[in-house]
Amino acid sequence: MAKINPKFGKELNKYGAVNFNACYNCGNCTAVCSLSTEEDSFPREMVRLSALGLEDDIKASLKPWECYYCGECSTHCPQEANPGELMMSLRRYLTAQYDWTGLSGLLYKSLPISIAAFILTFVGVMAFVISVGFELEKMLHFGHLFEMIAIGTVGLVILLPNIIKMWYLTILKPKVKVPFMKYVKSMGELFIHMFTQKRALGCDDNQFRWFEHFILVIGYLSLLFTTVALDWFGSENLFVIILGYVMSAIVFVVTVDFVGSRMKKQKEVSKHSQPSDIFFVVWLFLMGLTAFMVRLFIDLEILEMNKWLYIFHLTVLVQWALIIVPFGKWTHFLYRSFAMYFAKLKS
Amino acid sequence: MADINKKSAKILVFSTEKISDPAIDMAGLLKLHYPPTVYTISIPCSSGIKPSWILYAYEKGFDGVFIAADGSDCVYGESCTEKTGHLVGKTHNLMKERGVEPARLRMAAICSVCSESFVKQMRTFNEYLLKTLHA
Amino acid sequence: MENPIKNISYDALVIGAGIAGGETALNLANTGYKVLLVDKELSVGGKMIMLSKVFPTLDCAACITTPKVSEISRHPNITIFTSSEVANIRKVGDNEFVAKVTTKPRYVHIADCTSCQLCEKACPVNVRDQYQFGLVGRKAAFIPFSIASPKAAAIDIDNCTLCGACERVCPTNCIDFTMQPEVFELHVRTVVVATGFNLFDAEKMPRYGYGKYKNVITAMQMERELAPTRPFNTVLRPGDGKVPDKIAYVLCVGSRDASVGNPICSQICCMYSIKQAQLLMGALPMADVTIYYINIRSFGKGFEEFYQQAKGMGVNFVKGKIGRITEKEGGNLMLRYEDINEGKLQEAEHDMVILSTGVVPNTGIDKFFVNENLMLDQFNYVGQSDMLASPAKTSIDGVFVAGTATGPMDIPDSILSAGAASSEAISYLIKHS
Amino acid sequence: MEVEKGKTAKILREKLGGIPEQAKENLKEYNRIKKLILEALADGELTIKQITEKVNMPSDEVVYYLMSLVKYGIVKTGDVDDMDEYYTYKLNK
Amino acid sequence: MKKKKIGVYICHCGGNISDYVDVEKVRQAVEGDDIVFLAKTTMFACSDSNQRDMVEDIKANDLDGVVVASCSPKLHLLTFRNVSVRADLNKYTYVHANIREQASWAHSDNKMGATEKAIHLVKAAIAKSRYADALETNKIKAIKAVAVIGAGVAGMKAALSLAEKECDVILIEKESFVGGRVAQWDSLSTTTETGKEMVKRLYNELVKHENITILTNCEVIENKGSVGNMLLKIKKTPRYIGGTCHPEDLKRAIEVCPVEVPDEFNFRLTTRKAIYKNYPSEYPQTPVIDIKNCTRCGACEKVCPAIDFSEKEEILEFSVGSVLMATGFDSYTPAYGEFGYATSENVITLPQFKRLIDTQSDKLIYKGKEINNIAYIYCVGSRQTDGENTYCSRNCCTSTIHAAVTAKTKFTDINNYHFNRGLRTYGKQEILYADSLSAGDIYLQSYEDGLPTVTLEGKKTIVKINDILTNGREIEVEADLVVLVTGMVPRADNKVGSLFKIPKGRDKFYNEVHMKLRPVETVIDGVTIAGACQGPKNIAESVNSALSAATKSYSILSKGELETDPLVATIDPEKCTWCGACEAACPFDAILKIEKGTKVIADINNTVCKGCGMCAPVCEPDAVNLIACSSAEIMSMIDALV
Repeated sequence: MAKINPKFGKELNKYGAVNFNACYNCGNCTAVCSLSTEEDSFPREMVRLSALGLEDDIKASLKPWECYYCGECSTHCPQEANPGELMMSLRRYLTAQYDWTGLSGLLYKSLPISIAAFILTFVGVMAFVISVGFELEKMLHFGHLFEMIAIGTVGLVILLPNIIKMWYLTILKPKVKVPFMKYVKSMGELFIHMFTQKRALGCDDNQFRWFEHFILVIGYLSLLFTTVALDWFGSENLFVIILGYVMSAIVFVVTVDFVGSRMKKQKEVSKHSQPSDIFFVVWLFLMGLTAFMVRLFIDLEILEMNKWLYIFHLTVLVQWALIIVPFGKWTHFLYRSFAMYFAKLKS
Repeated sequence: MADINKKSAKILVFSTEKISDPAIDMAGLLKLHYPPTVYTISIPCSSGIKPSWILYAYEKGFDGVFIAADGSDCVYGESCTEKTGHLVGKTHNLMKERGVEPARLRMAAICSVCSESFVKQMRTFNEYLLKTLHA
Repeated sequence: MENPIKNISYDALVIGAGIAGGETALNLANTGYKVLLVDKELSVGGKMIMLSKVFPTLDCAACITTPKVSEISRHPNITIFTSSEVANIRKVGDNEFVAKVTTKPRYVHIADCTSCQLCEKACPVNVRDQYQFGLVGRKAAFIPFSIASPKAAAIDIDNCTLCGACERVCPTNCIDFTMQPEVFELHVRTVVVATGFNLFDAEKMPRYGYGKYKNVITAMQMERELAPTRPFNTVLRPGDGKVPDKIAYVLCVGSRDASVGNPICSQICCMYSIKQAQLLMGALPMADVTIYYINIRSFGKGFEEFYQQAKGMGVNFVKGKIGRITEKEGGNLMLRYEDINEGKLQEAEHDMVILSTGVVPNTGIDKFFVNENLMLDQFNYVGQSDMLASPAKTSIDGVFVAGTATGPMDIPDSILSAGAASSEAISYLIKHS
Repeated sequence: MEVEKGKTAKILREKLGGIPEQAKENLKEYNRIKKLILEALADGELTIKQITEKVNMPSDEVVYYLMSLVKYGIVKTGDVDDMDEYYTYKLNK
Repeated sequence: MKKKKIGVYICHCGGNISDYVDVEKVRQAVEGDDIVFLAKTTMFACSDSNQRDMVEDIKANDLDGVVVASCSPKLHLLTFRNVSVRADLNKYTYVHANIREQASWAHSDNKMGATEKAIHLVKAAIAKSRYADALETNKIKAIKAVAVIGAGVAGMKAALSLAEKECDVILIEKESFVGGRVAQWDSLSTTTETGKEMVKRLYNELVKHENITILTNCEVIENKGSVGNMLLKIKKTPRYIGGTCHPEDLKRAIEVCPVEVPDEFNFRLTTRKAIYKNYPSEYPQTPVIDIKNCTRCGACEKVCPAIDFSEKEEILEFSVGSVLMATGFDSYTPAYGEFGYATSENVITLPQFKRLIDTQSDKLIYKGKEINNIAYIYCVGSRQTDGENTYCSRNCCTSTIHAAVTAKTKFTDINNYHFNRGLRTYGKQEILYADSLSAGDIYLQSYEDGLPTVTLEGKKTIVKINDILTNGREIEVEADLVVLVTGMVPRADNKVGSLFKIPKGRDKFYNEVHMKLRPVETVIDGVTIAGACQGPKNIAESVNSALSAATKSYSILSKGELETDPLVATIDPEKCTWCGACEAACPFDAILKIEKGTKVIADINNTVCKGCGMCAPVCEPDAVNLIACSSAEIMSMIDALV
């Protein structure tokens, strides 16, 4: 027995869903989707659940994460109901549901709040640089320290509980029985999907998009590793320096292409980009670019200029670590991989 | 050919232009089969059939006569059923007088879409006639 | 050679000699008005004359069209111009229009042709027959189709090699390659637009593979395969001549689909598909016929019963729009769809697929009128100025519309619409007499 | 100008200065394929599948040309195979 | 008498016949008959070229008659009669043999049997042809006037169209006001005009025409004569209000009237007085007293001087040439308890709902309660699997969506839930469906064998469904109001239909002769049908059919003269002894007693005789025969069939 909640649609619209109510349930979206299978049929099912407002079913569903948004369903939707964008919005909605702090939802739904958050963090960074008297050495040192603390804190305090909540909503609450050994055996799934997005290869659109994304993930993770573990800005090791250059260059080249297509809004996937999507790629781009520049200025010994550049870099970094990673789009990196893992558990 | 025809009795059907003809036509349209020795003479209304015609048909060698009556659908008015019934009764008497088995005359209301019922009637009538006349 | 422009007067000009235009012309002619009926094809009868049987009564289309067509052809008050197109129409007075009509040369004098088909036999050329929707060939000297009216030969000049063989065998010397296009300037008092519709071009949906996969055909092609004058003399797949035994109908191809620019329902495809399914069950008793639909729209008199009858005969109805079709080795086709009843993605293999293509407007009609504005509706059909109370009136006083020129409709509705257009036209003619 | 009846094609041909290239090509192609198919059938009845193998052409093209030949009365349809799948075709002599 | 020479044509029907019947064998079998001059086979007998050939054959060989063996005479009897006429033969010399529906198709399982039967059928036709003499049609004067019965939109449009064609029109309405169903609606789909405005516009046009007589409160009670000249007796019930009634007086009269009866105009949602008018701009402007419910208390008379109880029922007589029926439809009344109808106070029908939204503003209130959640249950009384109404009512899907969208726009906080069986918003109406979806209306579709259920739980009305669109899950909606989407059914009161003997189809609506060839004609000559009395239709479709029917009625009468079938009964004066049996048998009063010389015999009124033949078997001396169905002909056919 299910009860309809017609108000749910309005809530979902705040996460960017457009016109999904127009769906007349022909199933064309499911039929054109190359990832949809007999066992896992979507997106129409999600469109239907959303139209009826069956929230519990949506929260328990992993299907939104199984979509990699090639846009075919939206391109061919006879009612122009945008199933692809609905799936995207559901991912934002679910992200907000998983987040115990509730901040994700706020940031997704409100651009002013997002901007305020960015300003607030900027103010914090400025307060810090003023407190250390604009000394580059101290800033660099603290920046490195901050990265390590932030990663640990965000991971333990925000992301881990969120993953547990996701597990609760999708496995525990719907009463799916999973033997413990299956948890262990299926682990591989988690990492494969986390690092490769293997599933997206099944998408019908060009494989280049998958490749770009793959490179970006590897580049980003390597850059993170280089700066945090190898202390790129502080390192004298030539290999580390070059590695950092290469990685940051990769990040910023790929993101340039991403930003470009988001701006043009030509492809189906980017027609309905939300601020959160744009923040994510722009900040990624800025991180790559500023990191590259900061190291370059260090190597060229343009240190006075570098102060300001580093403040910029630090601001981007802090905003990234405190806003985008825990509450923003970055989380899809985790949720998607876990969704694949959980899906494997459920199967 | 004679062999095939032996399997079916010769039946003369009086059908009506507006009501039962369409049903018989539709039986053909739907490829509902009945014996090919069923012949139809179409007239405006079943209450216009003269008993003498029916008797003549037996005389000439028809095994059976079937009146596909308009029933209550008759375009000429509701008295048709009663009148057709009356003339059938009259004919039955005349048949008895002449020693023709009255069961060789049958009547049923065939409405304009009663194709299936027409075909059923033909089949059972045919079986009956074969059993009683050609056995 | 100089062509004299011919001036002629009529009471009414009816553009399009399909079932709606024909009915309108007959109604007008029967009340004593002189009608000019213009059609761009070689024969009158429009699309209906090409059909096999018609729903829901399963009368053969020819049996209904031919008596109308011969009545039209013989009517003393009707003049027919085939292979003719209206170039422009100018309103020159309160109730007078001047229409410029151009007639393409047929290269055959219709009056002299006895349709003996000797020219057809003699012609060495073979091209795809447009009246069989390309399923089979025809000659360059040809009679359009067996129930065409006028039933006279024509020369397809684009494909003719001008060998002269046809001329040599013609017993009545009716073939004449010196024919020239003719231009007529016609004075008429009223105009009825009955230009009909086009069928959606299935090639605009590449995911269904029409044109690429040879065993994917349109419903109009199947209509020909089922018609008495059918191209293969039985139902075969055009890909390899196999008798199909697992046939699929894909509904809503190019209708109810905003992504291809046609959001409205074509209103006839459900029924013609059900009809064809019934005919196929008759023609190929062993065949499996499946109809993939979104909603079955059997709304007219006797339609729902016809749908139920098809179900009773064993036609499979599956709720779900086909997403993609892919071809397998050997020419069979895989259809991907979501079975809505189950909520599951499914794939089904069929050996022949029929795309039930929708109705799209016949565009360009508004351009006929040079000094008046013929309004179109938002879907590019001829606009109705008073849609509910006077459905046959257009934005131009004295110009009326009949049949599918205003939007999709079935044959009975087209005929009623033609009745309405003729009623308005007669009233207009009486008022302005 | 007085036109002799039955010889007007020549007039048009002269007026156009020849015949369209495509019409010529089309005729050539038809004659070629017609010959292939008729040769293939010369030895006896064949199904479309068998003709396709013999003439080495796409099967849909064979269907089109063969059916045209049936229409023109040059080829006629034989029996259907045991599976009720393919008909055979033979020369109409 | 000179021996007849006839031509026989046997049709292949493009294989429809020749696939099962050996047409060549049939041809050979009849070729030798003594009156058969030529026998041919043809691919399509009905084709233009064959028709041309036939004309040439007849003329060249001086044939006396033709037999065509082809499809059912329903399709082509007229075609070939016309061919005969074009060849200067009398059309009644033509005889038709049906070897398709009754031979090739019926016996496609037995080719030999089919061929044998076809031979006999053609032989019988040839036998009949021997007797098929030239007959002259009766020419009768046609009165250029049409009675249009029913003044709904279809009737009004038909009347207008006929009047424009200079025909006299009697527009007869049973109710007290014109406008029919459309007058009951405010907002209409696809236009900004309301139903009432549309009726007003048409009425204003009607009254401009001097050749239209509008009769309200009138019923046809008798019909004499036949096409061309039909004498109608019309009963006019008085309005009991003379002249014009001052609006203020009327208001007071209504106030003082003590009688309250359910208001049919609002589908019994409200009540009205015995003196009433449904809405201010209603036509005719004069109100009416519903005399059946009036208690004659006289209270209204005291406040309104125009009221006049002395008015008497009148019988009017009109002669017309043709009758156009536009009597419309009834809305299906659900059975007691059908989806909670009459058992739950929250359940109403679609027409009631439409009246409800028309009569309310700001908030939607029903029975004192504000309505937010509305459940619509589709196909109530249509597409029944275990009822009589198997047909689809065509217009209800669109009508419901339109009402739902209107309600949503007009009132705040409306949630629409559509419990349907597959939406049928055909054609451009699809856009309305798309719009309602975009506006957030929720559609739930039931399985064919699992219709939604309406249950009462305390004061709550719960609608449950196993929804196809949600993998068959059970979904429930707590509805403030359940709207039963009732379809169109034929008028329960069919007195006027029986009067004219109009046949009905399977669906009990009036039946046309042929859906495509003759869609607005009935088998009764001169009686055409228009609008929803023929089957469910929307407004534009009704108007199209009304205009078509008007064209048809007009074309029957436009020449001022028409021809009737000469296939009537004949009396052999030698044999007739006047017993009166035939007169008693004739349902059309076509038999008269006359004196011929010294003898009293029966005589046939040829214009009234319909040629049914009911008089023939009752004649003891066998003096009556039907032309073309005489004993001699029938017996010669029997000879040929054996």
